[in-house]
Amino acid sequence: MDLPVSLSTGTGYWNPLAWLLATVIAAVIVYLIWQRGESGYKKGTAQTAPFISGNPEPGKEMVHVRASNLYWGYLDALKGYYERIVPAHTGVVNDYVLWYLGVTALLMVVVVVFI
Amino acid sequence: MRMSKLVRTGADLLYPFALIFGLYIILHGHLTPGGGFQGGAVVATGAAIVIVAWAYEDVAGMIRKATMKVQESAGLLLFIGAAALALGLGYAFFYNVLANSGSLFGLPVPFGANTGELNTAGVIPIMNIAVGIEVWGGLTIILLYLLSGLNKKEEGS
Amino acid sequence: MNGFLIEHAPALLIMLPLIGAFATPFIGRVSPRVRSAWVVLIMTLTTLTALLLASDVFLNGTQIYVFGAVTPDLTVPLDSGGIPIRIIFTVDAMSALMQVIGAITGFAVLLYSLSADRIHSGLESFYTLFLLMIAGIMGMVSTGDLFNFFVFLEILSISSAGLIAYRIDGGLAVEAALKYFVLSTIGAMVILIAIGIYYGEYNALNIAMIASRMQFTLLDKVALVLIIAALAMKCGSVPLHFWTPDAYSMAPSSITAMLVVASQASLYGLFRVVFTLYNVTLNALTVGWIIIILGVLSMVVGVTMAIPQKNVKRLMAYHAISQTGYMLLGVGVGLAVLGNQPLMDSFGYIAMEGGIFHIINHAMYKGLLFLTAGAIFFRIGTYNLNKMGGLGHSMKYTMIFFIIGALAIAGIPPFNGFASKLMIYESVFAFNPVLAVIAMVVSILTLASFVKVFHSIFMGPKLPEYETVQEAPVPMLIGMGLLAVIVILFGLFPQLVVDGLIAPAAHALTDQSGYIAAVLGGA
Amino acid sequence: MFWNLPFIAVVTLSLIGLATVVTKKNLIKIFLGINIFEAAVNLFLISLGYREGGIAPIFTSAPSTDMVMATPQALTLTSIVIGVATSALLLSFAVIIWKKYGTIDTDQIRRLRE
Repeated sequence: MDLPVSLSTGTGYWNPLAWLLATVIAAVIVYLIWQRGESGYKKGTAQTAPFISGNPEPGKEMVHVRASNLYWGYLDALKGYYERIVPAHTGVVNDYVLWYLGVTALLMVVVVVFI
Repeated sequence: MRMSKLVRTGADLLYPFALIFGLYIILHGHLTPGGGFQGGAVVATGAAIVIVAWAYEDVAGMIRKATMKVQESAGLLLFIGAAALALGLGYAFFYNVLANSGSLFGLPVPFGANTGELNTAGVIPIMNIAVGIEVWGGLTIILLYLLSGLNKKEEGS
Repeated sequence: MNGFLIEHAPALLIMLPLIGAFATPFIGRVSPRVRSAWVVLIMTLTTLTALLLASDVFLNGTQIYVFGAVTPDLTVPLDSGGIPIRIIFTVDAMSALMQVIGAITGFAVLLYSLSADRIHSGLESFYTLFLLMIAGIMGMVSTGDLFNFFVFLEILSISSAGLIAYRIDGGLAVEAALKYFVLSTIGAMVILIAIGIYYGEYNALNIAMIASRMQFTLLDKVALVLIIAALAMKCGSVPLHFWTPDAYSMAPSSITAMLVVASQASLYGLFRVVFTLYNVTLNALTVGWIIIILGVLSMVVGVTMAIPQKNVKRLMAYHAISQTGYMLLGVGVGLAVLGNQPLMDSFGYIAMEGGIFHIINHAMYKGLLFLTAGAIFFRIGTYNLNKMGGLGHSMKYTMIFFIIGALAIAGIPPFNGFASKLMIYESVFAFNPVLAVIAMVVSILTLASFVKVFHSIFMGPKLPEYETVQEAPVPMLIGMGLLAVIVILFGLFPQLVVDGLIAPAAHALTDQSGYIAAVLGGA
Repeated sequence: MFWNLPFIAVVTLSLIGLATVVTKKNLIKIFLGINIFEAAVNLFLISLGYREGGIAPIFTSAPSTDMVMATPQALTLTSIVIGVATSALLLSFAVIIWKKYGTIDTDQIRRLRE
């Protein structure tokens, strides 16, 4: 094939089609291994029902983990950072203009005074 | 809210003069300072005087939003059309095809001190007229919308 | 006929949307169906013109269009004393690339919007403003005249502000539009001051003319800072990003996808000023580091602010800020080594190509993501992630498009985001390893954030309140599919895109003398 | 010094305008600040166009020599037109916010934040 299929990145190269081929081969291997697993598994019987220590299965809306419960640990670990950065987004338009003018002034000092 | 009778009569009297003066500025845009935007703004000021002196409900029947909208779009289309005319004749976009052509606004500009010849400058007067129509409609409709919005609030609060 | 079209394509690119916009109120009186057909016709013609012009520019080099001249290539009138006084459009490879981005995104968004925004009233004004937005973007990226750039910037701001406020939404959308517009008006006025400084100094408004006379005096430094700060604010880089999440989240989804392109037009303006107007006269290292720092701040703050968001569009808006950081980083690295030819050859051009490639990739996958968010909103009526769940059962195609977009933005092969990010990582690593590490960490956090979004929207059992939810309508799916196909194709054949579109754009951006010669003639 | 007077006025006006935008909490006052800033920019452009001894480029009843180039005036006019559109849009936003929120105090107009 004459098409330049691999992307040269200065120090290396990247060939998406080769990657795709490798992925497909890996998927086929995974499928073959999966196929060799236990197949005597009957749907609709007690075999597929969830076992929660004998308790009844909760309703569908109870099972779903909602968005605000995700990444609790991450947010808790970076609490100090978030406590500073989130209140900076005050929602007051005066503050936003002030940020803009402040950054302009800072850049002015850097560019005009120091070079 | 209506103003006193004196103000209302004064506004009615001023309206035609503002209209004429605005149209004069629009038409002479290529000869004297001024042009489409300024003239259109003067005309819209005439409408503004009437709107302020009378109440919105009184004026709404006289100066209608739908008409002004049509006027605004028509002015803009005329402007782009005048610019695109050159494209149809094989010149660059916005080229002044009518200047010195002898037809509409097509006389050559007289040299030296003179009193100004209205029938010159090609597509520039046409664009001035287009902009004048557009600004007239646009500014009036802005005033009408702002006024109608405020009225509803007063009823609600 | 073809020659006529190509010769006048730069003018047609703004003429067609303008005629379409101003005629829409008249045509809308006939019937909504005719109006939709009219808008689609105009947008199709604009897209075709942009593609035709781009193919010509990539084959034959920079194209000039002089407004109001006898012929479109008469740049310097005989009686003007050697100054190009007319408004000139200078379409080089970079401009053509941005036009293609604007045209393709605009076309996909329009198809999507035909069914997504059908429920609203006042659609004549909606499509008028939409076409004005297209005209503004096209004008901004093609113009070779600084004041003209300001005019198109304002056309774009005014129409965008009107469209952001379009869905009033209890005043929330108006609040977002107000913040956007106050900031953007002040920014535009500051840009006008800078333009006035150039005019006072060099007696010219033409970019090529000013570039050929550029001295980099004290006043030029002041003007440079004013323009960098204003355009960095317009493209939403931290710490000037505050309007972005508000405006992106409250606009209709179709418009949000266009706003992405609009902010990239500002990014283009920033690059154009830095590379074409100043080029090597400025202190490349300092200004390059300023842009790199803005980029790194945008990447980090954008992605960390995105993770705790509850509103899906607000979350995506913060990711848009974060991705803008990659573009600033890539091009900033290119700027920092500008003038140093060995370093430029070893990694500078690759970094710039990565940054510019990321612009087009970002427009495609971020547009796709905003459109999927809009499709979900269209069906369930909320953007709140806490209220969503289990939609993968009923909206399978939307889910597939979302996966494509999410994997692309997170830089997972084989989608297009990976290709451009890889170029940025490797070239930036050669410049400064710390920056590359930050870029990779941000990419991982992006993936984490989108896993959260994917889980909360599509995964889980089918919720009882969304029992009757159906797949999005076909026109919306076509709009999303168009962008998704481009995302996949760009991911599978990145080198073709880089060789064909990106490398010429990057070289056109750095080639100041070529730009000047194209306008003024000679060298 | 005297010839720099317009530019001193420009700087003063822009500072007044920007200070109004930053410090005032009333939306209408913020818009007025923006308008003052726009006026400062327009004054800047128009002062750039001043040439000593030049006359206005109007063909009627004037000698056709030493006319100034009208570019800064054209720029200013365009900027004024854009300013009118900007003010109109901002004021209509204020009207809608007043209708929906019942206030034009920027400290109250912050339902979108974080």
